[in-house]
Amino acid sequence: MATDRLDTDRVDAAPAEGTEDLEAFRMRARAWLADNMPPLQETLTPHQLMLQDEMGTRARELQRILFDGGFAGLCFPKEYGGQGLTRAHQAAFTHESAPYEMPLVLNVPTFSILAPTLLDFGTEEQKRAHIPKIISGEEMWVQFLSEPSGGSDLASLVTRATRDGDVFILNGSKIWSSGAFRADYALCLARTEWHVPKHRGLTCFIVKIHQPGIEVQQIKMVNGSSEFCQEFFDDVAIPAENVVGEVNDGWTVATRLLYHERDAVGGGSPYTSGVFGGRGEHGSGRTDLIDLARATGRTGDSHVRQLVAESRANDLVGAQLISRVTKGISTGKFPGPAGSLHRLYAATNAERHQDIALELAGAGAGAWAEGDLAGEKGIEFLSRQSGSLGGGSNEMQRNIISERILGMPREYAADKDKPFDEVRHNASPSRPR
Amino acid sequence: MATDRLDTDRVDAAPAEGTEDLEAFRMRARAWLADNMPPLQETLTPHQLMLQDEMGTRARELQRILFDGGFAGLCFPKEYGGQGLTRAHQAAFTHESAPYEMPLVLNVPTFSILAPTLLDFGTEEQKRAHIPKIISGEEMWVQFLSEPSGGSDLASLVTRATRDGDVFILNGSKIWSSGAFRADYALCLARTEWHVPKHRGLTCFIVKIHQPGIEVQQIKMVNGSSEFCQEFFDDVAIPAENVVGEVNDGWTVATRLLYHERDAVGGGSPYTSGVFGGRGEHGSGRTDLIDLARATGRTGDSHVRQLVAESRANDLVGAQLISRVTKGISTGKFPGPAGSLHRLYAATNAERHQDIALELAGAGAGAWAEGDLAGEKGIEFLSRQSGSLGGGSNEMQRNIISERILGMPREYAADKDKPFDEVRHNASPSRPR
Amino acid sequence: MDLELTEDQELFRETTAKFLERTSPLSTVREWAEKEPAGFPADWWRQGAGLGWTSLLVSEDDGGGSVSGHGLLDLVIVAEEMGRGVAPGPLLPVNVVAAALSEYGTQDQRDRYLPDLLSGEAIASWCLTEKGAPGLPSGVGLQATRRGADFVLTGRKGPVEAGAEAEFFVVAALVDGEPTQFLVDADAPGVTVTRAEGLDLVRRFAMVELDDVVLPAAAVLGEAGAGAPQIERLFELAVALECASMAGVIDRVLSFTMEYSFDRYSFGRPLASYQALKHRFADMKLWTEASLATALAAARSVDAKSERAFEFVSVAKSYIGDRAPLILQDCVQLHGGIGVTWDHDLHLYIRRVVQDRALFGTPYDHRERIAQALRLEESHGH
Amino acid sequence: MDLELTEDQELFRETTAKFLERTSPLSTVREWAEKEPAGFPADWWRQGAGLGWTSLLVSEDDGGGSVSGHGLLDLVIVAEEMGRGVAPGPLLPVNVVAAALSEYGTQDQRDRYLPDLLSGEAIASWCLTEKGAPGLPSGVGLQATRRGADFVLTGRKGPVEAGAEAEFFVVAALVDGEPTQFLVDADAPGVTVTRAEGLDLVRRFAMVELDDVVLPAAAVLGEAGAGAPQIERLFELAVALECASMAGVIDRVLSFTMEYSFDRYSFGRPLASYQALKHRFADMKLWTEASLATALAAARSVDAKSERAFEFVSVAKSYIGDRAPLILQDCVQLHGGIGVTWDHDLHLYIRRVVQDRALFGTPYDHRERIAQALRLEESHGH
Repeated sequence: MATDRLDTDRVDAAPAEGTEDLEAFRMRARAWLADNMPPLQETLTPHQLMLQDEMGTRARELQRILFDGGFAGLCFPKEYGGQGLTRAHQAAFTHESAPYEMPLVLNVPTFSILAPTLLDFGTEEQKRAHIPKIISGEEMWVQFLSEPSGGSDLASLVTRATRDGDVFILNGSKIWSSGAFRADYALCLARTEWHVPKHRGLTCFIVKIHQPGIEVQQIKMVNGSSEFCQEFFDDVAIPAENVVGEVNDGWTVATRLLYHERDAVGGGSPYTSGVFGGRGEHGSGRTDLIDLARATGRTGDSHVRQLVAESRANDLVGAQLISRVTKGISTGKFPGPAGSLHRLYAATNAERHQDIALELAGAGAGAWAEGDLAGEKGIEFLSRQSGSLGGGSNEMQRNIISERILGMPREYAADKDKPFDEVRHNASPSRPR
Repeated sequence: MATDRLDTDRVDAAPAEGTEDLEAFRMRARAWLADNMPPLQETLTPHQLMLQDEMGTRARELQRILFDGGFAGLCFPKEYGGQGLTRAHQAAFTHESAPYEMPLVLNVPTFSILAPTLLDFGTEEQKRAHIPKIISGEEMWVQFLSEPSGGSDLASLVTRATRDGDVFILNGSKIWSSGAFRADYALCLARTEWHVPKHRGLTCFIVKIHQPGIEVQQIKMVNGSSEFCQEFFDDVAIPAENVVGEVNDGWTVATRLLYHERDAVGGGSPYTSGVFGGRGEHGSGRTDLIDLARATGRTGDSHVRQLVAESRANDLVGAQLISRVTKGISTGKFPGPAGSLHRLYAATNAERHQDIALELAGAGAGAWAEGDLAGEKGIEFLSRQSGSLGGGSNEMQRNIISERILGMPREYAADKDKPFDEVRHNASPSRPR
Repeated sequence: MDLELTEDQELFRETTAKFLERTSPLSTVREWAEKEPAGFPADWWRQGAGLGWTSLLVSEDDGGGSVSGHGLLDLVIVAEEMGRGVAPGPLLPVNVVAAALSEYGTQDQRDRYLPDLLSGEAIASWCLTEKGAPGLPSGVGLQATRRGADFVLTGRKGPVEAGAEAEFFVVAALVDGEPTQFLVDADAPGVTVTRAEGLDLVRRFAMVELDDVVLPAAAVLGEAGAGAPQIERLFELAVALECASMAGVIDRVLSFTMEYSFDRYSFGRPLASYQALKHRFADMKLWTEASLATALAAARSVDAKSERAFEFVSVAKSYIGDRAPLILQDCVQLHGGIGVTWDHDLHLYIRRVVQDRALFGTPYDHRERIAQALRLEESHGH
Repeated sequence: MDLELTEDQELFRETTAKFLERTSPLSTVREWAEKEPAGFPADWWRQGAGLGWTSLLVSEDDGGGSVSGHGLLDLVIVAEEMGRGVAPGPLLPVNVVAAALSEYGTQDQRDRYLPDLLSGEAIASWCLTEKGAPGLPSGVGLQATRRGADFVLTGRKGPVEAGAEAEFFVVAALVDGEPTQFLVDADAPGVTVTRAEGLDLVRRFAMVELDDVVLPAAAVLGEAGAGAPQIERLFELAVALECASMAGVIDRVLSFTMEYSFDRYSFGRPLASYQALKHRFADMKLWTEASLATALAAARSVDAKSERAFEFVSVAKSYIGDRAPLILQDCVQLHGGIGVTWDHDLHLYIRRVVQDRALFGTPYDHRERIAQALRLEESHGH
């Protein structure tokens, strides 16, 4: 893939002549934020905010404020409504925005995954139609990639798009789309050709979500969240001009999308504003374990102190690793897939964080009087693997690191070079009633 | 492999009519030990005893005392000089023998690996010639299996034995034989046929070690031990009657040998008397971490207490696992390869033990005043992997557990069913000068 | 599972397993979680009692009886099967109280409380744990003060399993600093029971508040001030049951995750053919067998009232309590995204295991007990 | 390795690496281990000094000078390369002492001690650590009592790197309970230096005993009682160097173990083709990059005298100190049996890393510093 042609690579080019000085920008942003953005409500954790039903509407409002103030889409190109600034500007803005309520729900996947992919592979018409509306908060996007039958093997998907004159007719099902129920558009990968090897028969489409023939069901997760959705397509007509990239070359688009996703989940995307957890650098601001140690009266126990400190160190090392990897990629010293490094780090660190939380919660993780912090940790432990599954499992990241960074031999694929209709794959589950 | 015919299976058969009552035996053993065996010298750790040059001679003497007292080879059949008793008798004797100096160096590999293999596959003549001498302490045995070029892939060995009338001519090199310099005989696996797949061209031989054409070099290990040896064979003539099992069927013999080895290393062999670490059950008697915590004045630190207790629990669980697995195998509820379970447990527990020791040793593991306990732990850490490499690496054990206990698909072998001389394998290193 | 079950025990295991499969499959557990305040219908528990679930630790004279002569080894069969099926029911508290009455109760106490407990008519629970203290015998701090011939209890206990369903409690307290246990009726004046939150969907807990609860001397279990060995004994029984439950859970979950790995294809190959996954399954198999081994060793030592029981239950609880959550989470990982959905059953098992892990001593608490057994000095110094 | 080296730094790195490769390959290291009491020939160290190894933390006025204007960032290049080659030499103690003199010394002290130190003629070391206390600034307990205008030091320090080779020491002590540092000549009356045992084959240590060592006020570094910031600063320099050294070791060992996995065949396939091993290499690569990242972040924060340096060096030391031994041992495992033989080079690297891990604060000690930085109360209570 000749990534040197892609729009999103421009973010790491030298800043354009006349780009605002970083410190001046920081001062201007600080003043503007204080005047315009609502302060963070300390009573709601970002996680709780995430779960609010109204968060989509609220995020659009907040994004509109940023947009009107000229602080939306900082790293997006100016011709599509962005500000054309550098990563450093974005980082400064994020730092300054920590005390304020920010439209965080737009960061992933809209800003960090879908918009960059559209930038890279959309037609000029598609980009002009959608990117400005994304930046202004008018459009929320999701990806329709994974399928119930698929798992890690994305390219074995079985949702079909059959050409019929000027349209493609879509049938099948997608899953794990985050917030599809509140979103407007999706990038959808579907199979358009069955008699070729699996990667070569896929096409990527822009799909309007809320239309006849598409049913969106929210999936209840173990922690009570219903962010993720499953969609069912029943003879949905998609105009041919909604194809992104080339017909039957959707895998190229999806690969780039997954690259942006790894960046996003690992915390390395330049297209996001604000950060969960409030103050501090990426991931370094968590204080939940300290609070837990205090709540259980065990801050003086050396075992507890060791664990709290270990977690703190892990968080800081994670932030330092992101800096290193993004620098490595932008200077060409690391290959693109190096993003899998901080993606895997973030996931395994999240697991370790949960394990430590469970240890610190002690007896209170099993049964507790209402409102106990320890009980929250018991509930959170149920979702321990979430970060290790979303956006490519840890196993896939380890494959990528060993094969595409370290150059070790590829894993044997039984479906390699075989026409897809001759390969054993999982059946698509029937639609629940 | 029809293991139901093998001699060593008899140890788990119902005890013969007239077998001595366990408690009576225990009392008799206790009295005899007190009268005949030298008390354990508390000043020498078992590890230090292991490293003494004179230990071979000393072990033979001690074994002779046991033999003369009727307490040698408790689980070996009576017809070959053993006592024909049960595992329970052996366990009772081992328990009672804890306060005494025992010929521990004979346990592995002579008693627990080589003698049982000979019992299973030796001819009647071979068994009558060697087993009684083994039990009386007259003969020490080792195995000549691994080769420098081999690693985990034992069957790819390249030491050759070429038939020449009544003899086979042996050329090549073996490595990792434990204590070969002080031993008398070896079971040696060599390639006798090159144009068949690797497992089908091997033959097992009884080889007298100290004879012209065989050079034994001790290998210096990172902890200073020189127990392991490498041997070089230069036109060594082996009489054809020394073949164990069938010509070109040596793999069957080696497989059984490895089964006994897993048992031995995991601590499940019924053919060994006495146990490292003195008192207590298998592996449960280690107190080195307690000593270390005391020596560093950190017994009151909860982090240290947790680690010492974890190690203690790991040791006890290991002993409990051995009981379960041996019971499972003897009752047929577990397949034979289940021995890999406690073998892997012992190895990974040894790693964890070393990690905890390093943690407890603190600053003293790096540089120390002479005689400090912490420094010893630094040195021991250099050998952390020893138990995870000897007797089949952890990786091989995990293959065995997943494939032969859990029935998961076998790993792809590029040399499967191919004649050995058409397969890529590692070259044998040339002999050092 | 014990590899040396007697034929009777094997039959008992099958009966229990089939009953659970028939009456409380996971779909039913989910229903009960929604609509049964106790987490199960009362009649269901009476049926279980009819199968022997309540009487195994009670002497035949008192109307109990075991399958094999080793009541606890029979009972852990039930606990393990209940783990396998994430079954509800106050198996642990009822049996601990039944054992307490049978082993330490006066004839009057036994006559009054045991029959309904054994028949499943009544539920009872043990009040050991107190908030902010380890869930260990050493964590008892509730004061019972003498007032004439009576004792007055004031303080909070909890979380107490089936606390809201219990008709009476065995309450661990201190009289003049010495452990003493009392039988306390749930409707006694001054007793307030409040439902607590909990991770398990059907195993319910409560907080028990005692406010100036006046008890006669006849409410003392055994003798005042002599409760320490009782509490240790009941604690060991409780921990042995928890360990069996956790072992049952991981054995079951590992087994269906294995099956999934054979059925699920990725890149044209079953998941079970990937070496990185095979090696993780090998490790999980190892940890599961080790867990089964140490759970059984603990139960045997408690059943035999061995002096090693003190250490063995803590070895088992700390080992399994550490491994079980990791095994389950790796099984989630191997299932992929469906593993963290509400509709998949994995979280039911995680809830059960995390709760078992947390109550009656966390792995940390049990390692502290082991450190004490090793006579590791608590203060510094050479 | 720093991804943002200047051209000059890159040249400096290459020069250093080539010099080490030429003058002290591992075969030479093994020879020196046998026959050089110091672990290296004096002349070799002078050559290194000529390349700039001793002068990077010293101001130009004092005869020093850096490559990039960031002396510590230049120096960690050397430390990393020395880790890669398990090179001998008192890089850490000499530079810490040089920095101490340059930053805190009087003109007289600098004139007297610095020239020989910079030229490699003299070796010096820092006496911070005391037995039985953590190797942290907070572990200083050696008492310096006033006797008239003089100070008298009595006590033991150690292990001290290159202690037997050092001509003088910077000694951390307490005056009236306040940290104070002294310049002490090795041949001063009352100073006894004894070689200690150590894990590294060429990096040698000693115990330094001070018995009524009388020092004039002119031997105080800076002012009496004002040594705390000095000690913290030197400690951060030392830890940054250790972290760079460990990072260099694991980067090198992972790299040659990777090569081995490509070359070595098992069952007709290269080891590198086995997924279980590939995934372990992926994890090791991740931990190695994370180690390189945090080592560099620590060095940058110390170089910039940032207020985050206190925490960043402890984050780096605790993270790398935990991961590095595990990475090396897994590399041993991947090598198989030869990995635990004396003739294989792996143990040279393990010795280096375990020693770096142990000195100037173990991971435990550094996590304790992080806990303090997080203001985690040391006493219990809600």
